[in-house]
Amino acid sequence: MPISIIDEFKIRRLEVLDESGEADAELMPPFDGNEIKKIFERIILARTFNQRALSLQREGRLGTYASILGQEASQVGSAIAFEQSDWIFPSFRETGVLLALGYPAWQLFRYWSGDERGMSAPDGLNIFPMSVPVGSQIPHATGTAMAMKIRGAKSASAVYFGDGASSRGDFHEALNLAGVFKAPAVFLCQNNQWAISVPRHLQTAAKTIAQRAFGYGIEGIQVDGNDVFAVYRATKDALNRAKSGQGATLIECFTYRLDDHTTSDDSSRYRSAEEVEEWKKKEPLIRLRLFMKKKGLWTQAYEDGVAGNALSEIDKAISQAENYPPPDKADIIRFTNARLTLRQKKELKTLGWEK
Amino acid sequence: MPISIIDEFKIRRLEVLDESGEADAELMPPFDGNEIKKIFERIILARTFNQRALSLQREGRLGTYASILGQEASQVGSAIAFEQSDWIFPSFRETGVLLALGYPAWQLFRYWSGDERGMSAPDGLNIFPMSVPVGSQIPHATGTAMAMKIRGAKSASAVYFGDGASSRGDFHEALNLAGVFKAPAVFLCQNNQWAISVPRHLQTAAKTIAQRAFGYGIEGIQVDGNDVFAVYRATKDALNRAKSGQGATLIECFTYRLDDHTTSDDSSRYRSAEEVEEWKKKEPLIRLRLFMKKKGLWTQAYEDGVAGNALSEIDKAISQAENYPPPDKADIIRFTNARLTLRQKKELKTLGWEK
Amino acid sequence: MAKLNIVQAINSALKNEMKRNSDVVLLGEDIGRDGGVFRVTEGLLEIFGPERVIDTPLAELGIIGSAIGMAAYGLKPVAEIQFMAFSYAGLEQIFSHAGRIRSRSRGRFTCPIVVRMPYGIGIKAPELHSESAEALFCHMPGIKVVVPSSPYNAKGLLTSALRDPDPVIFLEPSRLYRSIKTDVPDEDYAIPLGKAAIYQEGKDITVVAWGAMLHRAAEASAGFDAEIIDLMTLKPFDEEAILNSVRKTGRLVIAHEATRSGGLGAEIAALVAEEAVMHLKAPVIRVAGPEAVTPMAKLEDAYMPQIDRIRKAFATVMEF
Amino acid sequence: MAKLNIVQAINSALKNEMKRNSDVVLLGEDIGRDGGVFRVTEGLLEIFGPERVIDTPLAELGIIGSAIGMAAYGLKPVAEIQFMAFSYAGLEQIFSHAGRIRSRSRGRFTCPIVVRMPYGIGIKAPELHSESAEALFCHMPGIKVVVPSSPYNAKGLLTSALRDPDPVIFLEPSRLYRSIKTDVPDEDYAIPLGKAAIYQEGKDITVVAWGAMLHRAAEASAGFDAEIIDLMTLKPFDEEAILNSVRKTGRLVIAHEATRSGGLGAEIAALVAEEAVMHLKAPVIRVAGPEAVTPMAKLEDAYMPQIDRIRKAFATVMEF
Ligand SMILES: Cc1ncc(C[n+]2csc(CCOP(=O)(O)OP(=O)(O)O)c2C)c(N)n1
Ligand SMILES: Cc1ncc(C[n+]2csc(CCOP(=O)(O)OP(=O)(O)O)c2C)c(N)n1
Ligand SMILES: [Mg+2]
Ligand SMILES: [Mg+2]
Repeated sequence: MPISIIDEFKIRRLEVLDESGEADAELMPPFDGNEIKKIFERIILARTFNQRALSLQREGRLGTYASILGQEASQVGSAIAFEQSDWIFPSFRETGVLLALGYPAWQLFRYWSGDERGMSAPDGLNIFPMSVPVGSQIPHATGTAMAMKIRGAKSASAVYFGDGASSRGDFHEALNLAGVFKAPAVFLCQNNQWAISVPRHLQTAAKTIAQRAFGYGIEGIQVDGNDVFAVYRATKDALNRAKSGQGATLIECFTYRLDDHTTSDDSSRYRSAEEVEEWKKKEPLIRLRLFMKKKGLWTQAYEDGVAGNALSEIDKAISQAENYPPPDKADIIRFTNARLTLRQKKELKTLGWEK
Repeated sequence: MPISIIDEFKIRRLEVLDESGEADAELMPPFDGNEIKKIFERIILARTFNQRALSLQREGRLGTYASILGQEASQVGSAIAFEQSDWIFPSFRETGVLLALGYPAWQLFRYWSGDERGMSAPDGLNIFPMSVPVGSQIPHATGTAMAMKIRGAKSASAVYFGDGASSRGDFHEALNLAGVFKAPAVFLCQNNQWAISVPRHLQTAAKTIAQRAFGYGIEGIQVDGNDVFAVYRATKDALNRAKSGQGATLIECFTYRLDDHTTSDDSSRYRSAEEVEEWKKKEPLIRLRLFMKKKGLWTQAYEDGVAGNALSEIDKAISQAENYPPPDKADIIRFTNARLTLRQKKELKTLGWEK
Repeated sequence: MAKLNIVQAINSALKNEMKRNSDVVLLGEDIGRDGGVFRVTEGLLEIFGPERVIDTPLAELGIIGSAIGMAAYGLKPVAEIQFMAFSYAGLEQIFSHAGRIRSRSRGRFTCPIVVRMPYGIGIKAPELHSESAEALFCHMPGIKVVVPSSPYNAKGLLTSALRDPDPVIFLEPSRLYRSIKTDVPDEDYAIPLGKAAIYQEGKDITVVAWGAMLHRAAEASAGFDAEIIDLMTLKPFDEEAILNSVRKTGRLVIAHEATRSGGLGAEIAALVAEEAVMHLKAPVIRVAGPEAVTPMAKLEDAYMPQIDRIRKAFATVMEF
Repeated sequence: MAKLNIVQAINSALKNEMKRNSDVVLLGEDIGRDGGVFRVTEGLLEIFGPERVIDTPLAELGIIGSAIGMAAYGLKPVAEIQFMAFSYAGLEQIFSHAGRIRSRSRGRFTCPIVVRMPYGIGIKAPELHSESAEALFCHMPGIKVVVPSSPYNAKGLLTSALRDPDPVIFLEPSRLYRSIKTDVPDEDYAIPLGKAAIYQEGKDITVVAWGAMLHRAAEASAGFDAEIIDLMTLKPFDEEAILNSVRKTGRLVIAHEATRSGGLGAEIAALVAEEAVMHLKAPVIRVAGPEAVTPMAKLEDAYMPQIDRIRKAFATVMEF
């Protein structure tokens, strides 16, 4: 047969919780009421951090900040699937992931105020500093996953990145390497439809990002990124595959960036208010509330209590961050390498930074 | 439906001429007897160049050389599909392409003897110098194709690269850009199963390279790369698509590198003689001869004549190359920029290279 | 003649040249509808359309690599990289292709691209938004490197870059983007590449600086009779201007933001050590960033050489 | 003790350290079954298996990037890049991640990788197989750069690199790979990074060189009383060794293959212009590659500084 079909691929999309708050019984992860409440509380915490960060930035108390509004389900839903020994490689828009994993909020405020010390994850939390060069962190996750495999660890590494990042060569090389080495890696693309002003359809002519997985011989799936249960399920499945030696997975969380790209951006220059309004109706908290209400897990009073707790936790973190002594200038030099060079010792002296 | 299929892809493979020399009547390009003979003659010419280059290298008269043995159908079959206004971006293993396009053989010998002047394509031939950093030429083809589109030219650009190159980030960024801009580009992957010692299945876990096309929203097809008619047909189709505004195509020519990677390589270190023997049976000339014989286009005497002409053409080219004056040292500096800097003028003087 | 800042001056140079030369096309992330993250290309999409002001996917290697292909075909592509650090992904394209293609093809193919990018410390943006790695580009052959220090020279230098037959890396000091306004003619004008400007004449100390540091050096010079050279083109730089000045003053201070070791200051100091060392009345001093990566916002001001450090260097060479 | 060439000495260092430290893993193109294009890793796959000697796809960015991820997790990855020019695709990983991760995480994460690659002119390989771009790595903070000049120091320096807590770029002069044999102990030994060696003592001229140029400089010194410093570690380099020697000789010649402008010679000359200029009896001279890309095989010897050029420099500083 001169034109033959040598292979076929189907791009799957996973949805569990629909916009009316109805969950698919078969696919619904086996969460009990308390676990679901904890998910809700983590989303509220992330959103509270986000709101406070945005206002602090406006007040000049933080530097440029990247809002996660609308992406909380993609972030919290995936984060809660990890185990302590897994490694996480975040981009700069992963506040929800980091908080859900227990990264101290005050440290995150320090980071966003332009202080390296905020990037030093507490011991026991294997969270790499957020990567600023878009996509460049993806190969690190492949490497860590390869190392886990070499060491025989039953762990996985996961990396977060955006739709924009998926256009970078780093994405390609990292996913291909992960495929070849059957590395226990999970590639979590947060497709929030925009890379600053570039909409998804101008980022790539492919219909989905998930379908790229086939080009690397790894698993790929798109999930409704505003559906916290679907994101959890896909991530958990991917982690299980990874840890049982079945290799890597690319998960495309189909979500939306409701705010400006960062506090330096003005998204009204390039997208319509209508588009944003449409997506606001789909934001993750609405459907989770509906679901919880049906299950008797949600009342307004409950949410008010959660929000109040979150606000006081975040405000405590802010004052902790703001009351911390400013960084030592000598640290600029001191952490370059394990040991100071003679030149650096001289510099510390000349600059008057020596203690 | 919570797990839905949002898209499906089929990977096609094109074959026209089978190993017994039988061509598919429907898919066979409309070549007349003379055209078919010309194809045969170009393959012989390429193979003759190749053999002579290998022996010159052994004699110390050429530098490291990369043999094309076995890949002649992929090279000649694609090359003859181009028009004069198309642009070609070759890798270092494209002797057959270049010769088929009329690149002077003596210039190629100059190149392989380590002389930049061999890379200066004659006017009217839009052939970029062969790229040595594997895969790094792929974005150039995208750019030229974008420029053609901007200028409204009815031309296309084509780039040749190997299976190894398809693992590089350059490949990814270039194909994705071409997809977004519907650039008139043809990406010709010469999958010869090996990247030095790395076999295809360790280069990527994907079953084909062609299937990557779907990840960029462009067309993709695998062809039997030892089938000169299939390669021609796929290339012509891709060029037609490109020139009629339908965008880019990735063609995977499934072929085999019968010789060592280069004259510096010893492939017996990493692959079996049996594997090579198996592929030798499939080399492109065997089936073309059978086909031509059936059509009354081939006799041994004819081939002897062709081979004799090729040999004398190539030998003439060799002596032309070898009798050419050696390069001028001043050229090292002279071509750095359009104009010499003061420093460079001084250097020419100090080095005694000034005329 | 209008008072413009550097952002506007660059915009004006691009606009004029795009009108004059239909081969000029711009490409980069967010340069179209958004007008660029610094608004340098604001309004150009509306005038020249999406075929000449091209919003690209997020792919620096691809942007620079495709610009090379465009240039080979005959266009004059101007790529914007959002911040200098993000050009690192494209360095292979710049070093192994853009800077070499003329030489390796013995003039058959050329690469008249311009790669524009903001650089340097000073706007308290996130990590890796404050790099001063100009020395990387200055080392590798075949590439010109230009840094303006004022709206006026930004326009004139960019116009020259846009008419240059070879690749030009055009580094825009982000700290200065909106902080200085000067008179800038509406019409186009070219300031030749490879020539430095004497920003301030003086007898005692030769000071070489560029971009944002030029202004710090000038401020620091109060009370010193310093000749301040605005290098403007970093590669190939104006050796004669420096040597003539040093032969006159006998003292050389170089000020740059980049880490000292292997910064462009080294090349300038080395030039003088080779060609005017016997004129020196004092050791050369480089006032430069320390042996460390550029820190985040809270410490970036501490990293950048301060006026008092420059003054101390002036005092040291005077007292020697 | 066996007589080994540099290829064998490096192989021996890798083998010993892999035995000593099970965290050491090698990765790169063709390093396993093929033993590397220069056979540096020959036999190691057989001893240590495919989990520790990893043949990778053709992806330099991915090789270096994944080595960073391995190192963060606790391994000691040693990446081989086939030729220096192909590391350019990984420069972002080196500059923005490997060299910064300790600093930006304030010590929480580190990057003890070694990236090995052949470099330099001399084996008449194809284009871009003869780069000498060591200055790029020397400029960017957080990275060490090492160049051996003999089998003995190749093994000792690599052993140190393999025990270093930070990223080390290990540049192997391809010209020397098989051209020198010296006694090399079987057991492991470490030559400390950051220290130069006095290759030859002398009173009149300080000569600084490394890698293949060291041997040219030594040959050129016949008839001169030259003190030849083998720099070995290019970043951070041994400032004291150079300054002490220059203070004694009053003359400095630096020889390197790389293009002169912005090469490491500039930093060395600048150091002396800053800290020992008043000891100079003659101008500093850099004998270096011209302002041009490294040519292909037919001209590469012409590009590389010849012995007579070095001798002329010696004569010039002596006659000054
Ligand atoms: C390599 C690189 N190029 C450009 C930038 C500037 N930049 C920061 S975020 C961004 C868009 C990223 O888009 P995406 O990957 O979709 O992530 P999102 O911001 O949507 O979360 C750009 C262009 C950068 N940080 N790194
Ligand atoms: C970026 C880069 N890495 C490594 C090399 C060394 N090298 C030359 S050819 C080659 C293998 C290329 O394989 P493939 O792309 O399949 O092309 P083929 O040689 O089979 O034609 C390698 C690793 C190179 N030239 N460029
Ligand atoms: Mg996005
Ligand atoms: Mg191949």
